[in-house]
Amino acid sequence: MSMGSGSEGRGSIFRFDTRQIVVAGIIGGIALFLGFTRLGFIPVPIPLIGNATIMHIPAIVGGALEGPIVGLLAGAIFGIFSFLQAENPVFLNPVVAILPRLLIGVVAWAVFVGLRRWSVDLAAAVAGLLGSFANTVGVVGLAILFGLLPVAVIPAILPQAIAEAVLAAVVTVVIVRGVMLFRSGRTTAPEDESDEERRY
Amino acid sequence: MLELQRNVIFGQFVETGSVVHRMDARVKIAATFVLIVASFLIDDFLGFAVVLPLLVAIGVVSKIPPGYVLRGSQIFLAFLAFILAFQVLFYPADVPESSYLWRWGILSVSTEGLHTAGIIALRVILLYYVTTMLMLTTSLVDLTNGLELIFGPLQRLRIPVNELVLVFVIAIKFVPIFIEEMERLARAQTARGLPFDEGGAITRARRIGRLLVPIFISGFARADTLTIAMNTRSYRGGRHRTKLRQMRASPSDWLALALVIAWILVAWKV
Amino acid sequence: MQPDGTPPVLELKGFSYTYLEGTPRASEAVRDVSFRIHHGERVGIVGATQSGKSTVVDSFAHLLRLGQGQVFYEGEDVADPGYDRGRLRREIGIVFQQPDSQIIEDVVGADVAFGPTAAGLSAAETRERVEESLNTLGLPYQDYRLRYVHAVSGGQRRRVAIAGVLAMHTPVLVLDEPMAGLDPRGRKELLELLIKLQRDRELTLIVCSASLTDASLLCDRFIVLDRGTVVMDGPVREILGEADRLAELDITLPEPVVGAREMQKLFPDFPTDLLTEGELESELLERLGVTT
Amino acid sequence: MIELDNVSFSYRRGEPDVVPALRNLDLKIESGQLVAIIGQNGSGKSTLVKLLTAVLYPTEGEIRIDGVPVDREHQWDVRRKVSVVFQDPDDQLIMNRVIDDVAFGPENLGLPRDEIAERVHSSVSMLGLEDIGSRLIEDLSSGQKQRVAIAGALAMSPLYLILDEPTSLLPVPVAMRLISTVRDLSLRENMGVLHVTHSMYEAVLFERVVVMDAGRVILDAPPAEVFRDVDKLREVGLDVPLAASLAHRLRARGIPIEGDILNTADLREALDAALKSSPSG
Repeated sequence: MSMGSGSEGRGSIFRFDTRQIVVAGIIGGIALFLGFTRLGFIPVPIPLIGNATIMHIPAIVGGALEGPIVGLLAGAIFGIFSFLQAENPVFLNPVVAILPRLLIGVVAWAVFVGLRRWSVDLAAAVAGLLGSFANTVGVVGLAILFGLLPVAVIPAILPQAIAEAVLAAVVTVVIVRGVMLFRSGRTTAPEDESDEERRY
Repeated sequence: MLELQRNVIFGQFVETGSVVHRMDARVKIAATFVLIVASFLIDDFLGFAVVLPLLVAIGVVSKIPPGYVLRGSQIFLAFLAFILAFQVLFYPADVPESSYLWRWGILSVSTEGLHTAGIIALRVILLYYVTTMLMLTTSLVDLTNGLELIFGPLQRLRIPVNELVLVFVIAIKFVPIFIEEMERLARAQTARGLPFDEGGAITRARRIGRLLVPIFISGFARADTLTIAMNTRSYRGGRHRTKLRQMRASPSDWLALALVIAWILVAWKV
Repeated sequence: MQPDGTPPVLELKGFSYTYLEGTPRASEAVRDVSFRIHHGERVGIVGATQSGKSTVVDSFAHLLRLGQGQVFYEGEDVADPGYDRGRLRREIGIVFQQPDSQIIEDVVGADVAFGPTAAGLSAAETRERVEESLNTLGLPYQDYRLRYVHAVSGGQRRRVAIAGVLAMHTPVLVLDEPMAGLDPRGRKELLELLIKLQRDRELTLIVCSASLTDASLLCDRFIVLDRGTVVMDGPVREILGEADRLAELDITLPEPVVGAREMQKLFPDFPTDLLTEGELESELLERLGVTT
Repeated sequence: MIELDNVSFSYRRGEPDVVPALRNLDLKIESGQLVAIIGQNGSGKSTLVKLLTAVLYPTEGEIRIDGVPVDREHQWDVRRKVSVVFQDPDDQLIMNRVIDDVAFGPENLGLPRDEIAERVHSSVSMLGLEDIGSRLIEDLSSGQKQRVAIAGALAMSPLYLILDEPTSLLPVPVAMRLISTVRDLSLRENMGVLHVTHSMYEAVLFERVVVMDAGRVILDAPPAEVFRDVDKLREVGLDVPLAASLAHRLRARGIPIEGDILNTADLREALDAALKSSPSG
């Protein structure tokens, strides 16, 4: 469907149209909603950590499906949320809280675009995995750089990083598959007796 | 059972109608900024001691119950303790033998380590306190408006401030809509025998992932309609816009800001 | 009430509920609601928006914290520790107002199969249930089983949602605003289907609505809620007879009742307990002296 | 005046067996006219709305709004003449507070601040929203939200207000109050209104009713005339207001019911007249 294209971002450093503003806002809204309701924090039975976050997943999905600008903006909203909420003292430094988050969606976009020609599921999984690592590496790296965390903390954080990356990969595949199916315009599932769920 | 909004603590503008609440949002943001800078400038215990009465005063004037703030800060304090323990135990610098209080392999406790950790702790607590107070006394909407006005001049540097702020406005607007949608989904699916609030980490994650699919799909569908709605309301980007809202900072607002700055200068120089 | 001493299917005793209890945004939804629903009854729980209907419905399947008051299913308190909530939800089928929110799978057949599979039925039994439910709702099994849920129309999606609940063979069927968003033709078809279904399966049917138009054709008893409390409870015609009282509650009255109220200006004793246009017509014809 | 000349529209152009959403539509709507558009789901109503707001453009034929052709080049001119309110207020309200949202449109037009304030003030008061002007939109009821959306559309000072099923998510009494407010406004401001609806009870409040089916206009007349065509309406799956249908039945029974019957009050009056003329009752 052709839609009357909206704003002309000309005259700004980077351009975005009305749809990108809206989509970035809505995806950022999903990130905020996950944070506000604490649904974005999955309790993990690992001492010292307690929670694995899935709040970065909107930025991953936004980057993969809508491009780097939307991914970047959704990540920015996630970052500002962690800065303002600051349950973890590390995020009181706005650079630590926000900068790495801008990369999540951009990494996810690059990975997804690069891999999708082979398999959408694979592309989504790797986008989730690497987007998630971009987040952890960026945050921990900057925190160490600012002296907020000692280098020795890395082994303690590693299990959480892996848990979050795996969760992100799984959840991103589910969401990307769902959204792409919805957008595909296909009306009927393929007849495939081997598929357990669809034999009815 | 499922009442997501009950969990919402952060946000969390607590209206007490105090002087702090009524202050111009821009002034509050500026004051917060000054205090954030202060937390990096001040590097001795005396300086923090001077700041303390100011923080207490802000707390008292805002009429926010201190118990509420403390209760909401438990996770923060636990994280802080964890990080500080690491700071002390793995204190990297070479310190004179005399200052070691305890040592075991690479782990140690030294007076230098404790001193550094103490300063970091005060810095972090100051930062946490001011951002928390800003959030508690300013609604997200006023905060966004304030930010837009403060950063407005950057528009001349070709930074699309207006558009960026609109992204936040839309994000904030959709939070309650998604909360409602998620509650409905979770309730309806629980009724069909897909329990929502039971099970371990992986099970919960998978369920939330599944519930997020319809949220994303409805989000994208809403994006299409909202884009049309904005176009039909003649939205063509920030640079065509004029603004209705003007903020007015009263003399007392400026006075308060001046007071904060003066206080911080004293704390820094002592 | 029941002569043979069997307990009512559902009973609410002094049920009260406050959303966001203990927060600054707390709001009381229902207060001290009590009623009993017996096997095979067709009950409409009606009231304006915000009257507490949906809260009452949620309480049936224990989808809320249960604090004040009690909810009994077949005589057992559902809040008892050790009460099998899973069983409760397998016996009370609820079709919510927005069908999209209760559809779990992306393919029609798989979604309808969700309930039976979760209840532990074999693949063969499940398939049979899916086929039966889809056919019953006018969605031929062969044509629809592989359709994507998002690609069928709104009215069909509502039927898929109903089929998903039907496939569980629940003795109690609760429908929250079943006609919302349907166009006139869709409403009429669904109405006929539900009436037949209730009769064939001897269901206990509970319909929740802000409009009495369709509820009055589906139900024989109304429980009327206003701002969280029960204000009327009785046979449909008895309740419709008090049309003036209903009109004050911001409830949508059935069209024949609206017509009858207007006719009262002409014929002061004109009855308002009318269900159909036909009944209104014959009442009028009688008063106009035309023999039918 | 809104003019549609032989307008057709298909969503997926170029694909085989495409069913056009609109076929050869000819329609003229005078300025200030109150028009209800009714039809089943899929009859083409929503497509028509998208064409009139320059969101989509005709595949064939031409649309002109006060002489301005609806095409990509003139999209912003068209949108200054036409405002639209959609079904779900959550998808069209943009800002968080009532006043800010009503101001959003005029702000986009780059109007001076005084004029924005003036327009916001008058639209807010026309919709009776003065008391909730500074409230957060998320705390409002769906009926109030829809009023805010209409105020936002009015603040654009449109020549035509297009309502795309704005009442379908509202309880009937709330919807009826909303539509009578819009009707009064239109009469006072001489603003044309096109109201897309399922509700026959809303449609009878309009000057003219356009009935659509399968992308075509099948009836176009004042409500009294349209709702006299009971059989045709039922054939395309539409309802008829009870009073109109009852009048139809009573006439068939030989009861002399004179005049246009749109609501139960009309029917009562007609029956009263019939009773007085023949003392048999």
